[in-house]
Amino acid sequence: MFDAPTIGSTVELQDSKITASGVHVFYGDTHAIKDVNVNIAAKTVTAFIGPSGCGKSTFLRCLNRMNDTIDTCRVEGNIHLDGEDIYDRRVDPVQLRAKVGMVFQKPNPFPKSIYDNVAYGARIHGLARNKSELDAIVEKALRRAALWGEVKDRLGAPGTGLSGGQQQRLCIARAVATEPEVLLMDEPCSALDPIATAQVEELIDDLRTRFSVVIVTHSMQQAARVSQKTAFFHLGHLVEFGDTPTIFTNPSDERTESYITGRIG
Amino acid sequence: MFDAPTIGSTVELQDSKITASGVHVFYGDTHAIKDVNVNIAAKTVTAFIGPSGCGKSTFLRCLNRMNDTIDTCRVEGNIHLDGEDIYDRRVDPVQLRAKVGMVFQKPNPFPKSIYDNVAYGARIHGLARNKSELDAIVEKALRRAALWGEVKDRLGAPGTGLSGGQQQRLCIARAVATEPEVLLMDEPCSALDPIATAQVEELIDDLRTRFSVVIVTHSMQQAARVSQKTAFFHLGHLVEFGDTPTIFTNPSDERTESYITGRIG
Amino acid sequence: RDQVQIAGSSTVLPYASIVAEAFGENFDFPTPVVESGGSSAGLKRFCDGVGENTIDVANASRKVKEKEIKKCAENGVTDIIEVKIGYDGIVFANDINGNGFSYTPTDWFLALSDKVMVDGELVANPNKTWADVNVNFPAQDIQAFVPGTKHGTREVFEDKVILEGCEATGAFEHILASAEGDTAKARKKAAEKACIALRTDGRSVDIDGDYTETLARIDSNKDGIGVFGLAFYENNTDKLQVATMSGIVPSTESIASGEYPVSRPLFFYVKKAHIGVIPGLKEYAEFFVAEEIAGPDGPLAEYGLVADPELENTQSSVADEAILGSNM
Amino acid sequence: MSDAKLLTPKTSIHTQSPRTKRRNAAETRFKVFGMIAISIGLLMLVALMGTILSKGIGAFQQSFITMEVELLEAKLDKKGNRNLSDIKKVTTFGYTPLIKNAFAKAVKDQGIETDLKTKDMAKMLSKSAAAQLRNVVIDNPQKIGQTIKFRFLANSRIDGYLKGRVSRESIANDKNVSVAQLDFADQLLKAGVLKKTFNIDFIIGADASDQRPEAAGIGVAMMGSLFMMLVVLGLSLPIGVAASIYLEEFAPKNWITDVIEVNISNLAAVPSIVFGILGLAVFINYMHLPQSAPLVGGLVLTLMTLPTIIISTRASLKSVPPSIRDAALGVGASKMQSVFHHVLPLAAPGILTGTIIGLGQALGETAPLLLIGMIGFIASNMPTTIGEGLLSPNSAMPAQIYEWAKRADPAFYERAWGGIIILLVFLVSMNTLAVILRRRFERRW
Amino acid sequence: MPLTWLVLILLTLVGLGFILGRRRALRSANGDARLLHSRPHFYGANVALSTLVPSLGVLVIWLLLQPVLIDRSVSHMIPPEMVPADTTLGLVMSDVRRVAEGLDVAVARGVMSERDSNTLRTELTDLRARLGEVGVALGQDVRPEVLSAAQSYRRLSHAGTMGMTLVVLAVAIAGFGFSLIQSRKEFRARNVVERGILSLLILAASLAILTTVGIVLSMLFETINFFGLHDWRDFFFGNTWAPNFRGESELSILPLLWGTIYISLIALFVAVPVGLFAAIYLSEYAGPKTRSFAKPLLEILAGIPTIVYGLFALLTVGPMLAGLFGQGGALGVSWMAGATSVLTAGLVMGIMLIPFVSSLSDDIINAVPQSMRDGSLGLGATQSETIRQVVLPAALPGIVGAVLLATSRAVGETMIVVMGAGAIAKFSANPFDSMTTITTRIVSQLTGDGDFSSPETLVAFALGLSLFVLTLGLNVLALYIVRTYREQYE
Ligand SMILES: Nc1ncnc2c1ncn2[C@@H]1O[C@H](COP(=O)(O)OP(=O)(O)OP(=O)(O)O)[C@@H](O)[C@H]1O
Ligand SMILES: Nc1ncnc2c1ncn2[C@@H]1O[C@H](COP(=O)(O)OP(=O)(O)OP(=O)(O)O)[C@@H](O)[C@H]1O
Ligand SMILES: [Mg+2]
Ligand SMILES: [Mg+2]
Ligand SMILES: O=P([O-])([O-])[O-]
Repeated sequence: MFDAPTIGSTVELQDSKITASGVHVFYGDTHAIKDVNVNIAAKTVTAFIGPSGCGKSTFLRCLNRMNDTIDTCRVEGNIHLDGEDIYDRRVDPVQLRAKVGMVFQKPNPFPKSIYDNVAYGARIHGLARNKSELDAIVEKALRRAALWGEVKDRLGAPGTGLSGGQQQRLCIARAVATEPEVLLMDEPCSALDPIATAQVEELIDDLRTRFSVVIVTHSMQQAARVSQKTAFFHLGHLVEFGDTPTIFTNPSDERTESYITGRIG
Repeated sequence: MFDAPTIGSTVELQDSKITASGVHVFYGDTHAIKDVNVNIAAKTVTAFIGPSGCGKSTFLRCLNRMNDTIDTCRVEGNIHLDGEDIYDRRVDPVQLRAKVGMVFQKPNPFPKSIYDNVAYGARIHGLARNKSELDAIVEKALRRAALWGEVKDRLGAPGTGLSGGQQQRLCIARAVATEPEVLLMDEPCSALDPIATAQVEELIDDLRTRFSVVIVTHSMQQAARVSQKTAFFHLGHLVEFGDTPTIFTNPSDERTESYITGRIG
Repeated sequence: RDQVQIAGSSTVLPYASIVAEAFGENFDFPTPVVESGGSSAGLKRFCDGVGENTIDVANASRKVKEKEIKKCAENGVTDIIEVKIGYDGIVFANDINGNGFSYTPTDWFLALSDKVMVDGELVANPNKTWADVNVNFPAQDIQAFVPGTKHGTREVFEDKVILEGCEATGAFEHILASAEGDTAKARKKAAEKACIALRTDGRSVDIDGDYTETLARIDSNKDGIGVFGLAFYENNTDKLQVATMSGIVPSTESIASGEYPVSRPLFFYVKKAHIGVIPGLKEYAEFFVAEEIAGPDGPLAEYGLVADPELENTQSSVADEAILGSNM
Repeated sequence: MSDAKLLTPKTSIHTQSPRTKRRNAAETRFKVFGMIAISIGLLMLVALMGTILSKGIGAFQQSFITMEVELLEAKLDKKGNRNLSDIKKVTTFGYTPLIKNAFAKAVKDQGIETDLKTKDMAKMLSKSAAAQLRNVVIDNPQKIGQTIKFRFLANSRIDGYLKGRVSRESIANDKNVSVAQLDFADQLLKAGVLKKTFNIDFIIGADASDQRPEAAGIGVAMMGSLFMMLVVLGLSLPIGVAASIYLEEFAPKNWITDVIEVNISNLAAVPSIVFGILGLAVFINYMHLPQSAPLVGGLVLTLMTLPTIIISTRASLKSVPPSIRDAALGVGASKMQSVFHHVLPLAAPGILTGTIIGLGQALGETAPLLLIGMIGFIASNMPTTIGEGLLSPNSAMPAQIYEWAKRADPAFYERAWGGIIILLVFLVSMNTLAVILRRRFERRW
Repeated sequence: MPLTWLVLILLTLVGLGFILGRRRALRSANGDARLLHSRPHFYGANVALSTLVPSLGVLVIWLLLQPVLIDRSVSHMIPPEMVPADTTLGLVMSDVRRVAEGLDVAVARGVMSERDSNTLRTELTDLRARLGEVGVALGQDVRPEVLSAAQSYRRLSHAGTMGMTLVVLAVAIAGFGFSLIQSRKEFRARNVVERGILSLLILAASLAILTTVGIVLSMLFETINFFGLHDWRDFFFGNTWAPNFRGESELSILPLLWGTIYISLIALFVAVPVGLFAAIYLSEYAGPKTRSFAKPLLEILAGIPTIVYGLFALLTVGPMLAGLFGQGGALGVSWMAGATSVLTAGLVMGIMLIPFVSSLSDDIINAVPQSMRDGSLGLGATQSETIRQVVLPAALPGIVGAVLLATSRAVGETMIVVMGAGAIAKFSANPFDSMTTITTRIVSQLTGDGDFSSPETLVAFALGLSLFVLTLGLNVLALYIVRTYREQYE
């Protein structure tokens, strides 16, 4: 069930891009994240693993303040991006999210055409000077998300009329098109076949050369393949955080070991 | 990337539960399913595999006429359940769907409490005579979907407030609670961690003793683990259909081979 | 603002609009704007103050009340010219194919009053058909459509018909005898109030709308008898037959001569402060009461207005801009 | 899941269990209820439309009498110097003899035999005839002395006779028309002097006084309504949508927004006449806007329509799934952008529905207009500029209809229904635009 | 004319500002929009808004103030003896304004030269006649003081207009310049513009509050007057409504309230089921064709003038009901005395309200995501079960809003009640009785013939205010229901 990591173990780690310390998250009275401290390094892929419902998505959403949109959600603690507190009152969450992009767990394409879905971010951020540049951005993003071949003949068709896996890749393309500095991906390959998964993993590896990527995944193999750092969550706690090879080969916490060997879920 | 099948290869096949012949599906002008012929045997787990966007979900939705709800979708060909044409004009799709249940690719819990989500099917089909029977049904379904432990203290909380994987298991529990004769599961484990996946696979194996299960999956390992029959779809065609061990070890079509060995996606 | 602005009584409205239209045709001034909305609302806006954003003329189907004059004065509206334009005849009519009636006030009192005298006792009105009221009448169900309490016509109907009938049947004395009150005047007032109370069992229906509504009700209930303005009746003689009152047939002549008792005077009031400021205001007022307009052969009379026999006095008081109160 | 269940023989999907039968019966009932509901609504619409059409269609035709009138200099310009102010001194009353003469001559020319006096003949014409004549003379003084062909309206009784409303029996007690006049009308009809034709003036003309139902038109009031609707649409839609967006998407959820929310819903329940009271107090007495002006009417109706639009807009904003907002925010859109780019288009159908209903209500509203002076006899001219259209006194279609319905002459009754037809045509064209727009935004996801 | 020009110039500046702001920002980033903080059009919009909003504000204020100030200074020129006791200065001033306007028109038409207009003397010209020729009617002959006041009025207004033009342009250019200088790549234009838009949104929302304040204020004083004249105990707790010209009327709100509730309930009893079922049918069962014609057709019902419904009630529905339930009717019962009744009005009003419920609900139901329906159908639920248990709860807030709107309309309706329900205020449980409502009484007391300062008229205001408070309660209840039962999807 667990293949040895293939890449990423030898990459040099840069200084930290995001630092979270003492983060607690509450949904109403539910204490979903408990005292999490973590450093997301620049130009690194960090994997969040852990059993379903342990708080991975919740913590991920804290990193670009998407939790702001949930009324009942309350975040405590400090999260800094490039040394700046992102929960500071002067911070413009919009700018933050432009830097820290996100692919959601449930694919949520806009009820617009495929083209418009991908072009949206580029449009609002003014990444293209003209139509042909925009076309190029869209094509590149769709190619990177391994979707171009399937949709190139129907860019005008609605994004909501795609298959599950296609929607997921569309959302990846949409996020990639805006070129964020940090990309948060919540189970980006859950609906993808192995080939598409491999392509997305390639994309992630490619992104890592310039940006940081945080990826939530249930596939231990995937975590091992793409990430250099792994964080293991359990019941809202960050149980263990460290270099991916270490976590997978020599975990210090026994819960981690139980999880990666398939004993707790 | 591919483990040898562990179970299911030795099961005796029963007579066929669902037979599909010459099925074509169109979305408007798009030809999504092309001339598919397949037999789903009773008391068997059939896996549908194939690259993303190849038509697995589409075909699955044909089997209990969920495609009826998509305006642009047109189905041609014959699909028989227990020898009866399900697209016959006299057939009541409601009764059909009561027999052929479905778990969707995107978790879609109702905006109701967790309890009500699971009890929904039992209520409309009148499976419980009183509250305590209903409680029992709900608990059993949640247990089988490996969700009971996580939600037993908050059955009254809204199902939409669950994590992605929890929602997926909720939808499984919801479908299982109605006890359908055939259960169609569209990537039921995509958001689940390995332990939860194993539990759901156990459930599927258990269901097989009495019912038929059709499962769409991207994980070749999973297909090999749980299914006795496998159908490989590619670009809308049913490329190959046969016993799971045969498909995985000795595919007759080269596209199948390419796919399971990870060369086409 | 270039045009004269008029508001008030819906009873006066048709006459005022006939005059306004002719005025606009024959003068260089624009056609005045005549709003409806009722005497009360018209006078209220009239009394809102002096200035361009207030109206110049208020039409009223009754005389302005003392209290209103006081309110006016509080807002700076002091000099008011009262112009009486004629009388509005009030008639009783029912379906053209129904029975003909010739009433006396007593009949109406007995038909509609809440309480009537039976054998010297005041009892709840037992009459169901007109035959119960007057043996000469046919046995037709009593169903009357009378103006609602917001209409000035109702007041006239109460005063000149019901109250008369109340007195004539002796009910008034009976009520007065047992009326409460400290002074004779208070007792009389209480008795009057009791007299004019109409039955509420559905045989007397208040109409809050207009005569067209009354007509529609008679259309849908052939037994119904309604109260109308003379002008309205005269335009609908194909559907309505008019009843006589104490033997007199209502007409502009019989009302002008005072033979037919049920009528009320119509007025309009001019804000003197606006004369000379609002172009055409005085001309309009003079035009309105000119013989060729408001006289017995003019278009207003033709339409159903009962011309005022003393129209000349009115003409001269308009010409002199005689102010209310000063010439009384 | 018991063993018993296991052993139950497979049931066909054709044979329904009693429970399924019951459920399906319930399903059928439910659907039939839906059909019944639609049918009730449509049936009522048909009934109402049928009534309106049958009663009002006559208003679009009118009877005219054509004759040649000699514009006698001796009567119209005694001094003969064509001085306009002198010509103007001749009032409409002075024109009546010309018409009498012309009528007599026309009868003679056509060879019609009649005992009718010319005075009674002239009475068969509309009272507007003299004014029509006078206007022509004042506009073209040089025509004095010439003989010109005129088409005069017949009065309402004669018109009613041609339309079948008036008969020889029904006028027994009518002092405005006699049997002899009807006989004469028959002769005129035969001679082609009297004719019933389409009457464009009803659609474009102004109101006329109670004595001239035949001359009354709804055109000017229609312009009044048009300008009011422009004001209402121009203000209530943007303000309503803006207010809803703030309350639904931006406002912090606290008691203040609760108060505002309740407040707005409550405004919807305020009787329309109260908005008239408010309009009189604020716009006329305080802000000194002119009375009887469509601008003021539009402002009052705007206040009245706002709650409708706000309530429907908020409901539709609420119904947009949060995942759409998340998706936009996730790629770095601002809240404002996510709302304007994604949420608003998805909520557009509901917004347009609110607009349709709110504007429909505003178009048919009379009560508040009463207090700001737009009901009554307001026979102004067709506005020529936008400013005039907004500021000069005018009525509105429903007010005009309401006014006509009250008038004594039954001829107005027909016009009231005719006016309703025009109002509905106006309403339907207004709605059609919105409906087309709404169709473009409708989608399911 | 100059105002039109000024506005045109402003608009040109705004357009120009948009283009320049955009361009300048782009240039600061060397033509690469990607280096800007915000999209280029935000910079444009910033300049446009900074140009327009302050200058427009100044313009409006100036336009409001100038006449007042000029009036004040010109009115000094009117000698007090010219204002007799019976008029006010304001009226003389309106004469002055009219003359001034007349002169403007005369000059504009070329009938008079600008010089003439300033040197005119009443003794020498018949001004009234001359102005009459150009279509300006004057109420009386022009007095010399009025003329000279008018002339200085003209002078001042010309000067004022000039000043206004200058100041407004200055403000516009200042805003223009300042914001243009700001338009550099690091400037946070989007945030500024969005904050501007947000304040506009807040402004729009507060208009609703202002309206409420206005309504309450416009009724409050007369209500207080009413309670000064009439016993509040009778108003709130009496049981008779009997206004009377002689005064001492009994004016209790209770019978009217009963009528209001009764009629509204019947109307909702018709409109809510019919409307809701129609909405469900349209959005869930009907094909797109049926839907696209049936929905707009139903919406026409909301736009038919209420007077038509009133006549329909009076002439068709009333007699029909009387034919069924009246004396000698088809059913052999005699529950109904006349054609007018609570039932008549309620039924007809219900028909009018159908589209209020159906159209809005249809939109909201349509917005419920298909995946919700799929989830239910996939479990073997019938369509009606899906609708009742999944779709409707999810659409609840919108449906409650629609019902609330219908209720509001029912409470506020007059014409149908006047013609359909009769005008008798009484307590009765019999739906075949005539009754009346608060709203109709407000209208009829306000438009009646009574003394306008009598309690019989003023009671309209008290009724209005009481109704306002009552419906407020209703709305609080509705809010509570929505909060409690709302099911938020996704
Ligand atoms: N509603 C729709 N309208 C139009 N095209 C559709 C629709 N749903 C699916 N398709 C198209 O039909 C094809 C098959 O889609 P389907 O959802 O069956 O794929 P799938 O095999 O389930 O893929 P995945 O593994 O990504 O879920 C795809 O090309 C898809 O884009
Ligand atoms: N909106 C919400 N309201 C209340 N509770 C929530 C909400 N979202 C998540 N939770 C709860 O918070 C906990 C953490 O949820 P989260 O979505 O972060 O899990 P996760 O690690 O992403 O799981 P999965 O792998 O299943 O997606 C869960 O117990 C979940 O039920
Ligand atoms: Mg998650
Ligand atoms: Mg799929
Ligand atoms: O409108 P009136 O005042 O005449 O009833």
